[in-house]
Amino acid sequence: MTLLQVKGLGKSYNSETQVLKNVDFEVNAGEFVSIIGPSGAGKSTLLRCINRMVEINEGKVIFDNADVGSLKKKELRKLRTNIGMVFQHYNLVPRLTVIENVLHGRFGYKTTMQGIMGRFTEEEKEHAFMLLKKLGIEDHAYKRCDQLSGGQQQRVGICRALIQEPKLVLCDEPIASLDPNSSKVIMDHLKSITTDMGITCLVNLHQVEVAQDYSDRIIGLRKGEIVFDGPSKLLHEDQINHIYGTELRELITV
Amino acid sequence: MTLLQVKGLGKSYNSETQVLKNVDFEVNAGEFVSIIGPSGAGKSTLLRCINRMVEINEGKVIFDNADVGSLKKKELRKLRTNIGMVFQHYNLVPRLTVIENVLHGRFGYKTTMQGIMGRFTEEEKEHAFMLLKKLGIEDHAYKRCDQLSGGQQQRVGICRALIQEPKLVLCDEPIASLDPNSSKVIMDHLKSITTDMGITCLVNLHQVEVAQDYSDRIIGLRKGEIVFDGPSKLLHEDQINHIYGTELRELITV
Amino acid sequence: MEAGRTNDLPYIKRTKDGRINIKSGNKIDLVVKWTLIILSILTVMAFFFFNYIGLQWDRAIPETAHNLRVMFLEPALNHFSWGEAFYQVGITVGLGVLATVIGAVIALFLALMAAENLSRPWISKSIRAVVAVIRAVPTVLWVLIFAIAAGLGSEAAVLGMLFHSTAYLVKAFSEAFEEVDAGILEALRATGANWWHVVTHGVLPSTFTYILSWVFLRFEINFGVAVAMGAAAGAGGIGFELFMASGFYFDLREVGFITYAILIIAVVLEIISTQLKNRYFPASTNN
Amino acid sequence: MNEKKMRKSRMQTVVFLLIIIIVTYLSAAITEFNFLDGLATIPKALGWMAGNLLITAETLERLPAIMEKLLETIFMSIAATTIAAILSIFLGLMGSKTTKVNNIFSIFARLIASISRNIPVVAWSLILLISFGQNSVTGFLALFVGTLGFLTRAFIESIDEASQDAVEALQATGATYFQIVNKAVIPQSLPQMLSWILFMIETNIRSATLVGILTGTGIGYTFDLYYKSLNYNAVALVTITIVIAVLIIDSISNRIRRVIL
Amino acid sequence: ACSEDSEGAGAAEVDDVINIVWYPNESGNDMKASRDEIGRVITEATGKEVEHQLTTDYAIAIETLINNNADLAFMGAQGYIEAKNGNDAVTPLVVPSGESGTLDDAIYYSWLAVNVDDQDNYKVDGEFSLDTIAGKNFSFVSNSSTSGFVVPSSSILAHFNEQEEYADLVQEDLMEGGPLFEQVLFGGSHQGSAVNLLNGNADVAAFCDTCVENYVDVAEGDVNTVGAVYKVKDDAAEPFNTVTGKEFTLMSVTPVLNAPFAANLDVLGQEDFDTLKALFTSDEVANNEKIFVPEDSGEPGLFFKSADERFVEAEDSWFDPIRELSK
Ligand SMILES: Nc1ncnc2c1ncn2[C@@H]1O[C@H](COP(=O)(O)OP(=O)(O)OP(=O)(O)O)[C@@H](O)[C@H]1O
Ligand SMILES: Nc1ncnc2c1ncn2[C@@H]1O[C@H](COP(=O)(O)OP(=O)(O)OP(=O)(O)O)[C@@H](O)[C@H]1O
Ligand SMILES: [Mg+2]
Ligand SMILES: [Mg+2]
Repeated sequence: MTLLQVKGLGKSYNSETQVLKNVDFEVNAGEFVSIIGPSGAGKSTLLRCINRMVEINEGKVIFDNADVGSLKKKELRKLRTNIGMVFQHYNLVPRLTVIENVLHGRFGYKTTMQGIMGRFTEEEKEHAFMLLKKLGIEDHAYKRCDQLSGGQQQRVGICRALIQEPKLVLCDEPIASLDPNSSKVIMDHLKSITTDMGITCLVNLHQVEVAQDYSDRIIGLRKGEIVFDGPSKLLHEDQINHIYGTELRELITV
Repeated sequence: MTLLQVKGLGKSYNSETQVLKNVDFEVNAGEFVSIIGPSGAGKSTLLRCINRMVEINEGKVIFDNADVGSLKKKELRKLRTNIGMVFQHYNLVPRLTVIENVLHGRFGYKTTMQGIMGRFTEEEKEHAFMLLKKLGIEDHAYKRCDQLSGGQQQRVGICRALIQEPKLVLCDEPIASLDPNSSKVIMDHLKSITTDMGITCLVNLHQVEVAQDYSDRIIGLRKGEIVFDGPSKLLHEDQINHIYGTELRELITV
Repeated sequence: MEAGRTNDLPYIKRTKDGRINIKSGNKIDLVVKWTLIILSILTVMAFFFFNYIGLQWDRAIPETAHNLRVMFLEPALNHFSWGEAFYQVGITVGLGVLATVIGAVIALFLALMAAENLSRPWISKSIRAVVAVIRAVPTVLWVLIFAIAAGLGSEAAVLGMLFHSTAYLVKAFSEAFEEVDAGILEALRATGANWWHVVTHGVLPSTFTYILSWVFLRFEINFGVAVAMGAAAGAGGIGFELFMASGFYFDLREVGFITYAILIIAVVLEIISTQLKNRYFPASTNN
Repeated sequence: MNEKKMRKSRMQTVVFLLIIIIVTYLSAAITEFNFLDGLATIPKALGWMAGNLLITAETLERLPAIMEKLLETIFMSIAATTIAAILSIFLGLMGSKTTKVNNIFSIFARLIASISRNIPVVAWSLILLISFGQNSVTGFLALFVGTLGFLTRAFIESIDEASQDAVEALQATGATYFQIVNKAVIPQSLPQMLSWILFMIETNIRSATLVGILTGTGIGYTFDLYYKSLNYNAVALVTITIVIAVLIIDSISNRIRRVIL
Repeated sequence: ACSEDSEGAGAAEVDDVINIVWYPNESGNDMKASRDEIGRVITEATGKEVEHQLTTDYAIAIETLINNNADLAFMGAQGYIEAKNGNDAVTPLVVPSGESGTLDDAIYYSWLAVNVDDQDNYKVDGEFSLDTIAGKNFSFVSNSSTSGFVVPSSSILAHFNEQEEYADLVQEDLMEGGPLFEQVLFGGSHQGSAVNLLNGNADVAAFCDTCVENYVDVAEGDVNTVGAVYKVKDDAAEPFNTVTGKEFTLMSVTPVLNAPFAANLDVLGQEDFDTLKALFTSDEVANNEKIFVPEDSGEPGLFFKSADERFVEAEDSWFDPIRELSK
């Protein structure tokens, strides 16, 4: 079943440079897709077009049969509740507790007043704890987020995305700021989201080897165009070189 | 020839915990020695004891036949001019130019007045440029340091240490903040300092594999005690596990 | 430049006399340098521009020294009692509190509209412009206007102080809001949160300590202003006594006493505000 | 860490808000402040402004005299700020944790800052007026003292903020105290300091109005004279010149700030 | 503090609080007893609470009355005239009389004084001459003060305007150093102006007799005549305590109309106005020793009694002579 369709997507922030050009792909429900490409290729922009954090210039994004580009404000909020997002720098509110940050994922379901007052139902809170437990950070639930290590913070970020009960999770370089151990933990969790919970994952990655290890399918982006799209095992040395230009990567490429 | 002798060195910042315990080792002129060990083992403290950036509590540090612990203020300045230091966060003055930062390394040879007026001789300036060229960043000489990438900044840091014309260079995790490519460049440069210029290098590292690749000798520190001291090639899996506790490192250990 | 040097390298900049330059001469250094030079010149000029009529240095300096000694070493109360003094100080503090609290509440809403990352450009720009003008009008004028039009009393003092207080805080708050990590706002918006959700759960928690610091700083300023304005607006307070003691009775001992009172209050307020900040809103907790 | 603790921190916020509400209420009580009365006077005040603060052609004739006074005030503020800044740098270096020579000097510097800052500029004006009389020097000194305290505190913060890293690195090269201050601390904190100086000049021009009223100097005195002769047209003109001067200086310093920070 | 009087100028309502505004001269603590006593008798007569509004500034006091924010003000003749110009509802209530108990001698005196030791500098051929004050440091009281600015400045102008050099001089020129004087100070109060003279900040000062009465004695000559020398009492209260024993002499003496209590009829209401007029002019008040302090008691006060002093009614036209001066 096709969950997401991107058709002829084009995007430019200013008149000079076209960041995305005629991007076409489809993602099926339950897939784990990695997007790789050099810095500035447009990976982040592509993800942001999908939940319309940036406006779409050309082409269409169809998510769950809705044309994302044409949604009204209310409908857009509704759409976003169905798409979780995980960021490189976690983007948690540092002064609030872990559990508060996780519950922020429920705002899409709240009226303004409920949201301002911070009214959350018991079920929501229990759900939050359940997720924290699943990601192994239930002990820190009442700590302020700025007291956690990067890996722990990223797990909070994942919880916040999951409590939205999304159909799709977008991850923008979720492990770029993490040390090797934490990176593994996070990637394992993301993988299990797809396998255990059946949620589709679209992940931007810098580390080619990690992408190959974890994902079903890899999309290679270069200068705003898709230059590779296929199963991970078909991504070979020369394709990688094509994606990243001709530079050979030295030392520590992982 | 023994350049540095550390005898029964002990250090504690407060009465509770002993950071270094009875540390004993010698370094010969021209050696490239890496110090590895888990976070908090006392690696940074050990380096700082050598040029007495922190006071020594017990034992002795003998550098170039001088007892570091008993030096007067003036002599200490003299000692420090003979020991260059390279930091994890480069520790440059961000608003000054590259060349100015490099020349800071000459302060040890100046009177207060000369230093305040910023009087440097033409030879010193040419030497500075020579070093910048050697490390391949002469093009950036007039840029402000905060406009450089991490790897470039670290090279400025190395130039600053080298212009001191030191006998020993201490490096405290010189590549911990750098990306893989820059790391390689920096490690190559450090290595060449020893091989080409004959300057002794003592480097704190987190990356075991890098330490093994580059150094003649590795010292393993754990909880303030030396638990390994020997040629790199003798450091095996079980010793590494001993140094870092029993945790097995997973994913991306480099 | 390339003064016949054989080993000259293209990346080395030299001064006219052939010495190697180590300053970059970039825009920032240049601006800093010229700002400092111009300020120095203006300062020197200022002393030629001053009017020195009636100034007798030889008399003024020893007299000031003597006066300061009398004030600070022999403070005394002559025209009113300790109880009265407490009451008057209370009034001044009260004026400061009112102007600060009311100002902060109003400023909070205006600042949300003035912050570029939370508002539309034209709203933000117009609020900024209005606020800049209000800030430029001296507080004393506001107070006098209200004293004249609204009558002597605390309303005039507080309202007069309120204008500047609010405008100042709007600027401070909106700058704090703008510094909130764009990622946090983005993350909350991505969950489907609306503007109010983002403000109450993202912006305010992230900036609360800044806001509080600014409010306390402004309170210190307002206390100082209240000393002056309480008297001018007929709201009383320790400032009126200070004015009478120095301008009417010429009683240095009493001026000294009042100065001590103000100083002590100011220091106590500072301590309280630091304590409150540390206690309720530490920058980071360590547990 | 548990839910209790979180509740407690919620409680603390509530207690804090309560304290503020109570303090505000007490303040209103002691000053006999009535917010609604106050609100009701705003239209009246605006009406009064519209009716009285009009610039007439006749008042414009006074412009040259006013400009001269304004210039005096601007000079006074700049001179007071610059000279205070020079002293504040030394006090700041003495007071900062990073660069302090010893604790006694540090406490001394902070004490001076605290005293001169916490005694309001009004008090300084009145105190200085007694012995210096009515001239620019009195106004200058009153502004100077207040500025000294404020800048010292701001400078201490700027110096503390300047990264300790570079200081450590210079220590390791064998540099002396003055070399470190001059080459590592000052270059890092200078833009921040300059920004504070610019801020203070602007603030001082505004407070020079009040100081002028009290000490009989500069534009403040002119303001006071017209106002006391109930010549509100001239008051309006004086105010506008002040506003324009402040806005101009504000925008110049913003521009400078944008470049240097 | 201010009550329901916020309806906008011209349409104020009568309320049950009577606000009295006092000039800085009368805002001192030593006058508190007198102020409170006046408040007390008003409360007694009208049943309304009295609030005293002390000021640091003449203009504020005047504007407060103009803008319907006070019921009564005790203000100088000039202040009254300005208030009347600003709001026609301002009406004189009573004026303290002279010794005779009538309006005829309801005057006090505006002085120009110099320090005794310097008096020869101000004489031409043995006579005091205003010519000598050009270029000196001069101290006025406040530019809204009758006897401390309007009267002395008009006599100074009258004198200098006849000379070619100063023919264009106007009142405003006297407010700042330059045109005529080297420097112009404002004492803020009569006491302040006198102290400016005595402590050397000013060479010549303008102030009035009654305001300094409490602090000085005649040492030589007749009261209120040119050339009379006054000496500050040894036990003079502040602000004179720093200049005790100093002497000044009068180089010019000009009579000034007494300061009225002025009422704002819109705020006070005709009824209370009449009540208060009856109250103030009554013998009871005239004999109240806290209001009219016996001159020989040595107590400070607002008004003094040496013979038949009392409050008497005055019409607006009575102030016309002062109006003429400030034109
Ligand atoms: N908000 C923006 N306004 C203008 N240009 C932008 C904006 N965001 C990104 N760009 C530009 O769009 C291009 C693609 O940016 P994008 O962040 O999508 O790349 P990326 O592949 O995510 O790179 P990285 O790996 O560095 O994150 C870049 O040239 C960038 O400068
Ligand atoms: N200035 C200091 N004051 C007090 N304790 C300190 C100080 N510096 C370090 N310590 C303590 O000394 C111990 C050793 O610290 P050190 O920085 O030497 O470790 P390290 O091996 O360099 O660790 P890392 O790999 O994290 O840099 C730690 O427990 C640390 O908390
Ligand atoms: Mg990106
Ligand atoms: Mg370390």
